[in-house]
This record gives sequence, structure tokens and C-alpha cells, in this order.
Amino acid sequence: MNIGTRKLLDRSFTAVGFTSIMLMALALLAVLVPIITGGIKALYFQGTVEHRTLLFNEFQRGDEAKLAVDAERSEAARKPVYEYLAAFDTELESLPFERKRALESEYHHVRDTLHELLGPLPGDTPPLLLRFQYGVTRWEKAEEELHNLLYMTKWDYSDPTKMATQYFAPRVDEFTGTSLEGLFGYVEEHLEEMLLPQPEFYWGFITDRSLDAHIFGGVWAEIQGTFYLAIGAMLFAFPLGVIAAIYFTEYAKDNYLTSMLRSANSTLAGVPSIVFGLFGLAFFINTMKVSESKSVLAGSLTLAIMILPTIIRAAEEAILSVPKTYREASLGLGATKWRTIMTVILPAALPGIITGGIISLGRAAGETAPIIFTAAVSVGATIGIADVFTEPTPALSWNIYNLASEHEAANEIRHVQYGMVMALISIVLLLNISAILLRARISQKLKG
Amino acid sequence: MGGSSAFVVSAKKRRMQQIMKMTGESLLFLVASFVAVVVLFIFYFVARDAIPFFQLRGFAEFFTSTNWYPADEPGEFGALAIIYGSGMVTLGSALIAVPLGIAAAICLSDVLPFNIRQYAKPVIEMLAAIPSVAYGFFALVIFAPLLQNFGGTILMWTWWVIAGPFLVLAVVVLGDMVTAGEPDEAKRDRKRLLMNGFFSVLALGLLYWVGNTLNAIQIMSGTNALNVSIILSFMALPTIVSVSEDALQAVGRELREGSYALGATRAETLVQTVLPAASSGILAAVILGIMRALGETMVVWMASGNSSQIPDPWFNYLDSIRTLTATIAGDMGEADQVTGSARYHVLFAMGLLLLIFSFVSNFISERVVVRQRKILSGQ
Amino acid sequence: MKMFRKLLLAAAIFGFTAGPAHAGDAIVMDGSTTVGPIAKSFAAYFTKNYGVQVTVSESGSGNGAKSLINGACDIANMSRGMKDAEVAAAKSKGVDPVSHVVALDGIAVVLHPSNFVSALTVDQIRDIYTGKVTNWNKVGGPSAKIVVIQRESNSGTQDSFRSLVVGKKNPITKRAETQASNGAVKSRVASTPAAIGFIGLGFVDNSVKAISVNGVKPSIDTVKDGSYPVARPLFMVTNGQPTGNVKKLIELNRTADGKQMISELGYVNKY
Amino acid sequence: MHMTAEKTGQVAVDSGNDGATREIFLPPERKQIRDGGKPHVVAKNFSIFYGDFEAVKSVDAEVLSKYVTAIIGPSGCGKSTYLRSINRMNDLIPSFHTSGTLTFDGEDVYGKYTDEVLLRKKIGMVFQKPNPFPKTIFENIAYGPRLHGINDKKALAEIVETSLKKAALWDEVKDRLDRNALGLSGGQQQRLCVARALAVEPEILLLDEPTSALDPKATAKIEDLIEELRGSYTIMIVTHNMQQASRVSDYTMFFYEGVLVEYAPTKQLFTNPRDQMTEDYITGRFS
Repeated sequence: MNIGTRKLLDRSFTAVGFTSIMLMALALLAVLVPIITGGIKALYFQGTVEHRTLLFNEFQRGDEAKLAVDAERSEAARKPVYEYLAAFDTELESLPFERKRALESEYHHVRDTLHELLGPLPGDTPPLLLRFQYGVTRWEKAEEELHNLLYMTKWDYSDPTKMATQYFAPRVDEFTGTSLEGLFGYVEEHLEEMLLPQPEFYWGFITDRSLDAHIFGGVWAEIQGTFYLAIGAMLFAFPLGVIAAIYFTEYAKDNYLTSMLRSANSTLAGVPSIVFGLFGLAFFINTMKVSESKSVLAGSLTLAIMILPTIIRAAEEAILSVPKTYREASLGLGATKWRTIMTVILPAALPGIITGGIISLGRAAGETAPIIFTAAVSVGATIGIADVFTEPTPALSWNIYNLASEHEAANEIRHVQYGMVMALISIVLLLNISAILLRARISQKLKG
Repeated sequence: MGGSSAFVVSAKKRRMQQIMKMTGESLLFLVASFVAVVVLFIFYFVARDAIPFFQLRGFAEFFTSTNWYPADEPGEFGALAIIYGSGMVTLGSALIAVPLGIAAAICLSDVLPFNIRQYAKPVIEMLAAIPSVAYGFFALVIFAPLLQNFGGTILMWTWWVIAGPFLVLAVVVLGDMVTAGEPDEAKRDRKRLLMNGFFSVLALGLLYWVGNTLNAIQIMSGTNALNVSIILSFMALPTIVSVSEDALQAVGRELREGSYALGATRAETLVQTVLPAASSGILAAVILGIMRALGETMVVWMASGNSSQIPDPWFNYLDSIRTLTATIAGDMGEADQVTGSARYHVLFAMGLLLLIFSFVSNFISERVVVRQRKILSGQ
Repeated sequence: MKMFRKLLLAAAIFGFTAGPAHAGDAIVMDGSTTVGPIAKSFAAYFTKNYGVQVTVSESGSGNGAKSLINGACDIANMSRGMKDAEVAAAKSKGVDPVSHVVALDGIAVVLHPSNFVSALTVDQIRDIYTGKVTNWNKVGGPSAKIVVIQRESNSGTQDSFRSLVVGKKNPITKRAETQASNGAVKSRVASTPAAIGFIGLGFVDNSVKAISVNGVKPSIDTVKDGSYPVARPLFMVTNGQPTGNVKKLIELNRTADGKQMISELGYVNKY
Repeated sequence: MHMTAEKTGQVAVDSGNDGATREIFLPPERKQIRDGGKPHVVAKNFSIFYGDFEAVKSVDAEVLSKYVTAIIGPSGCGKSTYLRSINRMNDLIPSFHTSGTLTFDGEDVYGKYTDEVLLRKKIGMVFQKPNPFPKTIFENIAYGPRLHGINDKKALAEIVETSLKKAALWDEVKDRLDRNALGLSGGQQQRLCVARALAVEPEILLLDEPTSALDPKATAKIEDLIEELRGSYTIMIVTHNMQQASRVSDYTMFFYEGVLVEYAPTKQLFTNPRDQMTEDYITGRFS
């Protein structure tokens, strides 16, 4: 081949390598950026007066005096709306039957949308479900609802052999000549005054319990559950893993048995996570009966088994990286082997072991499949520390799934889902970054 | 010196020490063998609940039928389509992740200077650390609508971006290869130019035609095998990259220098010397990566569409499919656990299948790594 | 009657809870995702008004039955009836399952609003779901390949839809795509012009078009009077006749507040 | 310090920077070298840096074609670095850079338009540790020619045979060319590496401590091989072993701490070193 071609191939080869690394970085960004931007919206958004009222009523948070002022202002702005409705209610009664029927269903729409926007309207039976007791809490939703109020979505069915096309028709046209006519323009003009949106940092998203199945409120129960499960798993797996690593590095003889044990370790590392879930169900719950049904304990035990190989491997590596001279110096001073391990090797290896532990903690916090059958519930209150042996818990990972694909209002609460994913990713990535930093410090120390 | 020396202890004391030591070591051994016990237990308990299924229904239906109606009375438990779905997304993710992963591993081990490598590594670690459910959420909420609404355009651009540079290369290389036999240099150059022109026309035609065909595709559902394969490849990549990088590093500097000294370019050195020498390690990396994709639950459960069919045609990645893991996760809640029906046990049979897959592939990857070590040490 | 209630209240105060005596005086519910919204709302209401903790797990009807039989829950939410085998297993453990209808659920067949079709017969729907009819132009609509959406096999809605429309004997076409929830089916249909799906009546909004089945439009009235053909009851199952707080929770659907919650959620009241 | 070692038949004239000219004699038993002695690798004020560290300090030296030049010096003195800079093997180290010029056949090795791939084709190299590729013996030898465009089976077989013959390995391996090269003994592997280098028909052979990993018997064979090749190729050999240098080479360079202290005909350097440092080193006062 011509040298020019060879060089070209060489350069393209390098370019392919670079591109693949760039692609991985891009993939990471493509996943993280939308999730973080979406997640931030769960914490920081244009909150309406409805949201502030909700927070005050449910969590007794906020400035009561200021809220009262706001409520008064928004009430004043809403009053004409209610007056329009009342006027139309009476007008409707006086209309001829045909006209009344024609208007009634559109009027229903108007009322429903206004309910969504402003909360229960005068004359409605006070709703019992929290989700219907308030108007829109987030301004971006309000804008969507406003569009729904102002325009009817219509479909052009003129050609039945084709899929119809969508068009919008101003709703006000249906009501020309009635007393409701002015409502639409009024709402369009004064929506901001009715809802008084202002930028809001809703830290409570992290620390509040959820309200009405995550329609409102925060995700504290899930965060707490995630911590319980991950830390519980560590409590079992960490000591076991470190001891096993000591055995493998310091005591195990180079024989068939040891290689069997080692390959058992890598086999365990390769077991699909859902199989751990099956095992947890079949063994811990159905056979050992560590709890009657799902519980934090059963989930932690299952997760512990899953992360054990990672911990063993990390601890082994950390112990092996302790310089031989340390060992020899200690043994040379007349210390026993066990004493050498406990006083010299383990302290020297500890940062490395902890790094492995942190990464495993992150993995345990993020896993879903093993806890589906063993620990996770979709809706539950925060549980006390004493209940971990018997009670299941909601957890971030499971509830992300549940809210995104099983919740009855999955589409309406995307911001909660984004917030949860961001919370979970933050926990896991913070753990990992701290592990990376810790490792960088260790390698610097080893370099001297 | 009278009687006792400083380091000779009485027989009894020595024996006590020995016993203490033995007990201590056996305790350590017990803890270390815990892992092996767990592996046996997992196998036993999954198999214990899987065997009743085969006793109830036999093997034939499970492996050969595509009728998956577990909730019927009586149910049908043909898992072929589901096994096929698992295989399909695993293959799809491997097709994406293996070339990318190996290229990235080569780049990390042989191309990037150390200071850049320091930044590339955490990227890979973070890609590995992101929880599977977050990937699933991404696939379902962000990626699936994109695919569904702009699928054809996305496919077309992907084709152009990937195939464009490769076709340019192919044109150059083919032109070179076809004219290599011509001894006269001036004549050869002229001939090559001609050939390059000819191949360019072909390549442009191909580029345009395939791009157009792809652009015309209407993806009916964003939750399909393609979506899942792409996301799974993100998840398999870190494993493939880090394990293959280790394998490439293990090849050592001497071989590389030997090849460079003969006048090989970096690409030639890597492709002809380093990659073959590291091939076993890379194979192990691929197996581990594939296992990661096969065993993944949340992404496929959320974003595969979960229809238990063999796509039509069989390689149609734009169809929805269903996998073993998603079936276990999705069906366990409603299965009649108390009564131990076939519907309950069939899920364990699927778990057993996955488990056997993972055992076998783990065994193979271990063997393969041992083999590489042997080859490199010259036995 | 008033007297009786007072007695019950007293019993509750003194901690005589029904069913298994675990988890203090908290009430544990487990089971169907379909009944979930009702259970969750009842739970929130109960906790707020009576100060009694209620936890709800939505792990599926089968798991709910198992939990009831194991004594791990007080109420099993079921979107289907108890199976004979489950009843037998319960009896053998000394558990006596008693089913209570908590609400009715109409299943609306939904299309994309752009589809001209606005009414189908049960037979036509069956043909679509079994794969006999694959194009909308066969049932009076535009020429487009039908995208069939179904639910997970573990879904109570799926179960009812199959027995009420498709027929248990007829397998649903394998091409049918599976979604995990009512909400997911709705958004899938809303984003796919050629799709057909079925969701609980409460989930219908203007992003999809609920069609008439056998000429009857789905609504609370038509479900209640039985004229809409695709409706089924939802159950809460207890061990023995319920007493105390559990009884009060089960019978919440007869109170005005309970009825209101059920209809706010879009289900249909039995009482 | 500018050094030139000139050759005049049996008698070499060394004109060092002190201006004095001395006659020294080459070993009489050695075979005559025809049309050699031209400046082949020429360094002018050539320095090598790793980052800020100057590993080789402004060397001026001409290596003569077809003679064997040994490079000696204590470890870390820069002798390997110098050798490896001739075929640009150091390019792989990121912080590596040079100053001054190094020419090969009159062309700048580090010139802007120099292609290191073509350069390396002309310069064969054998390393400290035998490094055959984990391929068959045949494939090891054929590797280089293939890279440079020879794909014809027969031509390759011919090259393999001649190269192995040149490396005195043919008789030992001719029946097992399809076996893995890693199955050979260490000495055989090293000779295979020589054959592999010869297969691309280089002009220079760089040997970087080629016998340090071998036993005495294998070492002797390699030394015999060098004697065989002497006169056909310009050979530069880095060695620890001063006896080896005096046995195989015509000229010797002595490096100390990156400085080329002395460069002279081997015999002279070992019998009558000009520099005190050289004398101290060859008499074993330091190593």
C-alpha cells in the first residue's frame, strides 16, 4: 500500500479512537443534561400562590402575613371570573333547551379548566382529594391550561380515509353573545394576577413527604428508604468482604480450592440483578422468613449479596497494593501475622478499601431489580429505624420506575420523576466522585 | 544460659498457639467461602422453584413456542419470543458497544496522552455508575419520544455521520489496492485517480440511497429494540472499555516497539500485533459486557415495548420486543405465589436460564483470560 | 346504628384491631395497581381523619393474595376475584377470604382523536385485538395499519378486557404492544395516530377519544346502569368479616366522602 | 566536543578536539570492510530532552557505515536514549524532544518532512528482551515485508529463508516455521528478532543490549552473528559488558551523564583512553 494511504489509515484509526471516547462523553452528557435540567425544575420553578397556600396548609411553612396579602390580591383578581361564571349560570337556565344543550358541554370544559387553573370554583362540592383542592401550582402548567381554556382542539374529519388533522378554534366563538364572552379575554389578561407566580426554591422537595401519591410534596420517604437499603447492605457486606479479602490475600494457599473460591466470586459478580431479586424472594422471604413479606431487612440482605464481590475485589486490590516492605518491617520486629495485618496492613489499605466500599454503596443505592420483590413499595410513609426489620419502604430507584410507567398520572408529574432521578443520580455520582478523589489522593500519597 | 531460651517455648504453649492459629484461619476461611456458599444457594433456590415448571409443562413448549399467555386458564408458556427478544437486544447492544468500546480502549491505552486519559477515565466510571433505572427513565421519557417523532431523520443522520468518513476511506483504500499492481508510478497515479473517481460515485450513490431509505422510515413506537439496544450499549461500554484496556496494557511495550521498529504505523501495530495478542482478554471483555446487557432489567422493562413477539421481519429492530428480565420483573407481582402455579414457576425457569447463561459466560471468560496469560508467557 | 359506630370507635381506641395483630394499629394494604389509586386516597383520608396509619403496597393482585394468606396484610386489593386455588390455600392456613366490592371500573376503548372511527362493536374490537383486522379501513376508518396496545398480563384491566371483550379463549395478537399502566396506554395512544388501547374510565381526557362500544358511550351512568358492556368490579379482600378500623376503611365507599373520592378518581360507585 | 573516527585501512587516525593525531590499530584478525567508513549517522550538537531534563547533552559524532560501533557507559548515562533516538523510538514518550541535528544518510532524522515510518524501515532494531510477536516464526519474519507491500507468497518465503539464514537460525527452525515463535529458546528468539529486523533490508542495525537477557552460550552466538553481519550493515550496539564491546566493535562511544565523553576506535579506547573518566570506567573504578 502507498505510504500516503497507510498514513491516512493510521490517522483515521486515531480519529476513530478519539471519536469513540467523545461519543462516550456525549452519551454521558446526553443522559445527564436533560435529567439535571429537568430535575432542577423540581426544585426551582415559578410557583403560584396556590403552591404557597399548599405549603402553608400542609407543612405550615411560609410567611403567613405575606400569604394573606397574596391571597387577597389573587382573590380580587379572580372575583370577576367567578362573577362571569355566576352570571352565565343564570343565563344558561333561561336559554332555550336546544341552545342550552349545545353550550353545556363546552361550558363544562371551561369550568373544568378553570378548576385546574384556580382550584375549586364557587358552587363546586369541596373536593376530598388533595389534587383537586388546589389550582395549578406551577406556572408553566398554568400556561398550558390557559391555552386549553382559550382554544378548542378540533379535528378535521372531512376525509374519513385519511387521518384527521388537528386545528385550534378559539373557544370564545362558541360563547359570542353570552355573558361568558368577556371571561376569556379577562383570564388571558389577568392570569398572572390570579396566580401571582414567583420564582421559588422548593427545598422541601428533598425533605417533605409526598402528598396525594406524589402529585404534590417531596420525596423524603424515598430518599430515606434508599439510604436505609444501601447502608443496611453495607453493614452486612462490608465486614464480610474485608475479612474475605484478608483471607484471599494473606492466608489463601495457591491451590485448587482457592481458585474455586475466587471463581465463585467472579461468578457472583456476573449474576444478573433480577436473579438476585428472585433469590431474595425465594430464600430470605419465602424460606428464611426474615420478614413476613417485603422488608428493608430482606432488601438489604439481597443487595449485600449483590455488592459483596465488588467489595472483596476492591479490598483485595487495596491490600495487595500495600508495599511489601511494610509487612516485612512489621514481621521483622517480631509482630505476629494477625497483628501485622490489623496494625500495619489494614490501616495502610484502609483508604483503598473505603473507596471500594463507597462505590459499592452507590451501586446498592441505585439498584432496582433486586428490591422489586424484596423491599420496595410504591407508596408508603417514612418508616422509623425500628421498623426496618418488618416494614418495606419506598426507594428512589423503584419509585422512579413506578412514577414513570405505572403511576395513574405519569404524564402530569414528570417534574417529580425528573427530580427523583436527579436525586438518585446525585447521590450515586457524589459517592463515586468522592471515591475518585479519594483514590487520586491515595495514588498521590503512594507516589510520595 | 540456664534452661529456657528466649524463642523456644514449651511444647504445650506451642501447641496452643498452633490451635489458635488454626481456628483463626478456619474462621477466615469460613467467611471467605461464604461467597461460594451464596453462589450454590442462589443456584439451588432458583432451580428449586424452576424445576416444578418443567415438571408441570415439560421443556418443549418453553423453548419452542412463541405463545406467551401466562394469565390464561390454562396458560400458555412459550418463551421462545422472549428468549429471542433478550438475544436480540443483547446482540444489538453488542454491535454498538463492542466496536466503540474496543476503539475507546485502544485510544485510552495507546493514543491519548496521560493527562487527557486522566479526564477520560472518570467519564467511563460515571457512565458505569449511573443507576440502571435512570437509564431506563432516559430511554422511556426522553429518548423514546425522540425516536418516535424524528426516528427516520435520526437514522439518516447517524448513517451519514458514520458511513460518510468510512466510505471516503474505502474509496481511497480500494483505489490504492486496485492499482497496486501497476509498476509505472505516473501511470499508477493516473489510474488511481480514475479509480477513486469511480468509487466516489458509487459511494455517494450508496450514501444517498440508504440515507433516503432511512429517512422515509416511520417509527411507530419509540419503545423498541433499537432504543433498548442503544441504551444498553451505554451500560455495557464501561465494562468492555475497562476490561479490554487491561488486556491491551497486559500486552506490554516490547511487542509494540518491535513492530514500530519494523516501520509499522500505530494503526498497523495495534491491529496486527497488539489486538491479536490481546484478543483473548478482549473476548473476555466482550463476554462480560454482553452479560451486563443480557442481565439488565430496568431499561428493557421500561423501554422495550414489552410485546412478546418475534419481530417481523426477524431483524426488525424498530419493533417492540420483550426480554426475560423484564418478564420476570413484570409478572412476579401478579403470579400466584401461594399456589405455586406454573405462572409463578415459569419466572424462576427464566431466572434459571439467565443464571446458567451467566455461569457459562463467566466460566468461558475466565478460561479465555487464563489462555491469554499462557500465550503471552509463551507456553 | 349510631350506637354501633360508637362501639366500633371504642374498640378502635382500645386497640382491638381486626385481622392479624401486627404492626400495631396500622392498617396494611397490598395488591392490585388498579385499585391502588382508591386505596391510596382512602389511606390518606383515613390517616388524616382518624389518625390511623395506613400503608399501601401496589405489588399486584397475586402478591396481595399471598400477603393476605401469609397474614402480612389486612386488606388485599384485587382487580380480579380470588382464584379457587388461592381460596383453598387460604383455607388451609386458617384464613377466610371475604371479598368486598369497593367500586366499579368501566374500561374505555380509546383511539387517537385524529381517527375518524368513533364507534366499534365488541366483535370488531375482538377482531382487532386477535389480529384478524389489521387496518382501520376494514372498520370504516382511514387506511392505516392498526397499532394495538395492551396491558401487562398481570394487569387487572387486561384481565377484565380479555374476559369481557376478546374472550378468554382467543389469544391477543402477538404484535400487540404492552404498556405498564393506564397512564402509559393513554399517552401511547395520544401520541400515535393509528393506535387503539383501553384504559380505565377515570383516565380518559381530551388527549384521546373514548369510542362507543355496541353503540353505548362509556360514562359513569352507563357503567352504573350496566348498559356499557366493558365494566368490572374491583375488590378489597379481608380475612373474615372485617371489624374495627378495617371495616370502617372497607365501608368508606358507602359514605358520602368515600363516594366522592371514588368519583373524583374516575371510578364508578357501586352504592 | 566534536569527534570523528576515521579509518585508514588497518590503521585508524583519531583526530580529537585536542588537535593531536594518534594512530591506533584495528584487530588484525577481522575481515576487511569494503566501501564502508562513510559518515552514516551524524549528530551535530544533538541533545535529547525529557521535559526539562536533558538526557543526552549536545553530542557531536559520526558513526561510520558498515562498522560496528559500541556504546558503553554506566546505567542511566543516556546510551540507550541515544540509540533509540536514531530510529525515533522515543517519539512514543510524550515529553520527548530534541535540539541540534541528527542526520541519517545525510537526511535529518527529526526534520519537518521526515516520515518516521519510512525511516524505521531503513533502521532495524533489536531490543534488550527478545520480543517476537505471538505468531508463527514465518509470520514474525514476514511481518515487516508485508507492511511494506510484499504480499506474494513466494517472495515472502524467500525473504524468510534468507533472513533466517543471515541470522544463523535457518537450520534450527526450518522444519517448524509454522510454530509459535514464543516456543523458541531465549537465544533463538533474539536471533529471530535479528532476522525479523533484517527482513525489511535495513541499512543500520541498532542493538539495544541484545544479550543482557541471555545466558553465556546464547550470548556467544549473538556475538558470532554480529561478526557475521559486520561489513554488511552499519551496526550500533549498546552494551553493559565492556568485554563484549571490545570483542565485537570497531569503534566505541563512552557516555557519562548524558555527555559523550570519548569516541574512539575500540582498541584505543580500551588501551589508551584519552579521558580520565573513561579510564576510571573501563578499569572498574565506577560502574
